[in-house]
Amino acid sequence: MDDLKRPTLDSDFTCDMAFNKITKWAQKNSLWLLAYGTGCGAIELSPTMTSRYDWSRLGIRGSATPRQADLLLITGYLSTKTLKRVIRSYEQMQDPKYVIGFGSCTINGGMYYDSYNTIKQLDLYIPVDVYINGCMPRPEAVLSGLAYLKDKIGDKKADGWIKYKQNFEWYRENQKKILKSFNGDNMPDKYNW
Amino acid sequence: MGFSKLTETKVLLKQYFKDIISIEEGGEQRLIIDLQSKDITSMINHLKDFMDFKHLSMISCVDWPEENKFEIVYILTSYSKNIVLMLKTKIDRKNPKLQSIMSLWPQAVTYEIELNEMFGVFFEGNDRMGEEFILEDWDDIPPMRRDFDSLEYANKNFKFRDERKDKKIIREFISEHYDEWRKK
Amino acid sequence: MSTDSMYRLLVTIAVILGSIIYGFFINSLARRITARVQNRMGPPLKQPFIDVIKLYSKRTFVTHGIMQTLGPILMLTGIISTLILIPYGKGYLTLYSSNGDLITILYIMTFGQLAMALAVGQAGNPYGTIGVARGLTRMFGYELPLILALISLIALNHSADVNVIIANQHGGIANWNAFRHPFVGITALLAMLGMMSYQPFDNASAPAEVASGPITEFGGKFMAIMMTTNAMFVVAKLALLVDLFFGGASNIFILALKIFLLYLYPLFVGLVFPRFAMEDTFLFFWKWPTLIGFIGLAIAIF
Amino acid sequence: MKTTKLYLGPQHPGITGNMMIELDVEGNKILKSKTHVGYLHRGFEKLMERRTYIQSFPIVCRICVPEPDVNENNYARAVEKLSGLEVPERAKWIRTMVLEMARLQSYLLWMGGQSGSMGLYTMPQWTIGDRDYLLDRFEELTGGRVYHLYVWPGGVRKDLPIGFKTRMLDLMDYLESRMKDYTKLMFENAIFKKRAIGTGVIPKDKALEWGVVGPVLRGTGIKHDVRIDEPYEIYDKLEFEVPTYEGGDIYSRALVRKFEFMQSISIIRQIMDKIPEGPIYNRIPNPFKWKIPKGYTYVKLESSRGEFGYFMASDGSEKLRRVNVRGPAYVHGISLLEKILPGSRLGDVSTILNSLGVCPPEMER
Repeated sequence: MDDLKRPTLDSDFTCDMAFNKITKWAQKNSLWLLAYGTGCGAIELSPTMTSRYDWSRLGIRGSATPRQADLLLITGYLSTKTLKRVIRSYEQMQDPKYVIGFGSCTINGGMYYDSYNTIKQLDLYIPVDVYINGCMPRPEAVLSGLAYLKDKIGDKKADGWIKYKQNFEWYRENQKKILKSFNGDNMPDKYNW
Repeated sequence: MGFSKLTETKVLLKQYFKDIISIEEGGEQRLIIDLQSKDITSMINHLKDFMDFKHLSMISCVDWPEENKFEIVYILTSYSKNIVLMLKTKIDRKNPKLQSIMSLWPQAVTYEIELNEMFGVFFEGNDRMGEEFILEDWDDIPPMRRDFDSLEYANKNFKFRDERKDKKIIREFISEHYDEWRKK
Repeated sequence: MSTDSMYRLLVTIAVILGSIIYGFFINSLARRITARVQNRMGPPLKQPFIDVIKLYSKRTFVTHGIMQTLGPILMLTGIISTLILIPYGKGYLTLYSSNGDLITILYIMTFGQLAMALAVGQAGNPYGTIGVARGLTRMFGYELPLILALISLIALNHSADVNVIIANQHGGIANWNAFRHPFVGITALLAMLGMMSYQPFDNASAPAEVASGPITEFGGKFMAIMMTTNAMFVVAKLALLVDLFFGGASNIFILALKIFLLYLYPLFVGLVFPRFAMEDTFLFFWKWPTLIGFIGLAIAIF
Repeated sequence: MKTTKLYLGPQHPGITGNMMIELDVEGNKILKSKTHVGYLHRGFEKLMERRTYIQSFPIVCRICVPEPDVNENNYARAVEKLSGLEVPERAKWIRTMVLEMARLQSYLLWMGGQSGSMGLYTMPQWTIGDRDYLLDRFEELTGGRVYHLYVWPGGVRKDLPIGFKTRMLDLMDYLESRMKDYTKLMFENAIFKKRAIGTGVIPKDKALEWGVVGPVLRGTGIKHDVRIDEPYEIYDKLEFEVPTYEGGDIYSRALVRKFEFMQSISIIRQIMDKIPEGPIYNRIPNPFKWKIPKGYTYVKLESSRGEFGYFMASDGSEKLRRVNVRGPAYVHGISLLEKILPGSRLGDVSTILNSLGVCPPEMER
């Protein structure tokens, strides 16, 4: 992780100074989440989005396609087969975009540490802004993680998407180590959004 | 009630198939039958058509590397008799081949593809052998075999986060003291 | 430019801006009401505005071709031209409604949908194409009863000018077209369910079936334009219906209230019904609403 | 007309969980469908071979996410059968209660999913909100909301907390009263009926041969339930009915589930009424050195989606030799879906998927 470039903020992040405050406020309070339940954590999302916990209070909403989504929630372990689709979905999302690693499995493999088919460390493959630990995290933990992400966006620290662009070769190299036929079916080598 | 049907089925099967290696009861409503691999298709055919074992619960495989064998297990259920049969047969591990039963049950296809992918067992007559079913781009030996070490593969391929400094392995410690703690 | 046309232009701009804000406002009220029915809090009232600002502030601008870029803008053009042909009250608030009668408005209303179809065709997403096909099918479905109702109105009033139709409804609730000619009113109200794209007629953007339908491939700024357009379109459609069937409005506040009350009706229907299958949508509109429409037309003519 | 290839999933809101359906579509009609799985494969069966019997206990419940207790119970009973461990009477009653609670919460989730797939979004908000009250009871009983790790080989982990009975009975009353609302909103809804009747039909004469189980089988008019065919735990001491409805379509499945929902409530009431006092677990030997005699077993139970079976082979060591899980979705989601989707409409894919109770994690494990 040490060889990663820190994102250079001034170039891309703060170009529109005049509208900066208002756009940051809007980006923070309107998070559309890609409806992609990658692992078992998706089961705790349904209570979080429905009447008891109701994340729409925080301006969070599901969106059906990656083009409209701001937030990718990796709900739990990722098998290598899903990782390929997740990278594809992530690259189709439009900037600025954020990733939340949900559950212990995304942090260090969790209880699948010895599984041959799940990745152990999510931030080697896509940049992660916030991790929520637990197996599985309760809806309160999910909401608190989302609130933390909102604070991070407000403080301009949620810069995973810039990091991904600036360290693109590093991420691609890691991804190719796991996904053996990377260029085979439909995976573009370049970042073509 | 179930017991008498169980005995009856046992006797019937013994009469019909002389080549059965062994047949025993495995608890209530369970029969465990050992067969030779050549008999398996005719046996299942007979069970399905004439003895009302209409429901295929699963096809499974157990690996016995010590004996150099794969043991394929067919689990059939008869709803009218309330009996679950476990038909077992051992096949050579070097050249694991068996007749497919996809003509009897369409859902057997997926079980067979999975065994083909996970153990490398080849089912003759199933035209979808060798298809990628669960795994993608797999380049090692079939993963469910006993000689495939999952942790080793994970260590080789995936990168773990650095361990915590205060990490202790307490499993052996608990194991040693387990009995004296439980006495309290 | 004379001061008269100058004022008219200023009022027009105000109405366009107002319709965007009011469209978003009733959207957010609808979200709150939905949430209350569903036992929850719901988003804050400013949520649609935040959403749109966020979408405009998106960095990436993925486009699959010139038509995809042009499509949303053509849509916006279509909606604005619809908007300015509808009267919103008296005096300057009639905007340019005298320039076009009911037929023109109906024509121009479909323009947005067709522009959308072109844009989606360029984007090339299969779900988008299916969504547009579904949207157009639904449109063909509800257009027939709607046109029947409108022809009945024209026949009754001997005029296709919206201002005349409003003037003829003067004098109390009993004189409103929806109540004076109940068959025509029922037809129009049933057709309106189809216009509003709530359940049971939200096939075009049914998430479980076709992802987000026509807008599948549109994110960021495209989607922001589309959301703005939608907000205006809702106001335009409802204002037209209020004008035609619910007595118009003497001032803008009464109009706003009537629009909101009318908006509640498809919303509440949508809350308790699942969506129709695509074929059933079509059959629904061409069955009872059309039949009632013909009865209304017969009564109107003879 | 031109044939289009559509890929539903893995990222698609209409798909339950993480799987993919490849469709050949002509207009609105589906010509061919193929299910792709493997997106959730973790190699559970391999992982359990690497762990001792008690160590594999925490990962067992993660095999099927909406209904973890089924897996715990099956695994515990398989181990008990192989080792000959006895279970105290009270533990059996508590286990049955947990299974029925799991069935209730699974049906609430299903009601939400089924109506959500048709666009009736009020229903999921209500049912999943009410499901949370059941999860509260689970939390009180076991300490976990979703994964409970409650049923152990030899019994259950903890006794019922004080006052649990009253709270549980209150909740049952509440759910029963809510069912009236659900019936009005969903089961008697005209458009729901219009979409559900005659869609996704499974012919009665093919059902057994295609390996259909559970509510889906009972929706075709064939009466089979593991709880009656082969009573496990204490189902032989309880009074309940198993409903069947003719038709084999989505609506008859829905009615079966609705009836079973009410039956589950009555079962829980009976359990609360009759539950005996006594110990709740039998001690097992040191779990790190616990060797289980050589043998084979197949245990099954009736989950909310049908027969859920575990095949287990032991070789006499501390670790199991092989375990294989048979989830109902394995057959429903792959081969059955490929049979009944062709000919139906594109808009009904998600609805059919939900009505079959397809749950990807147990297909690929």
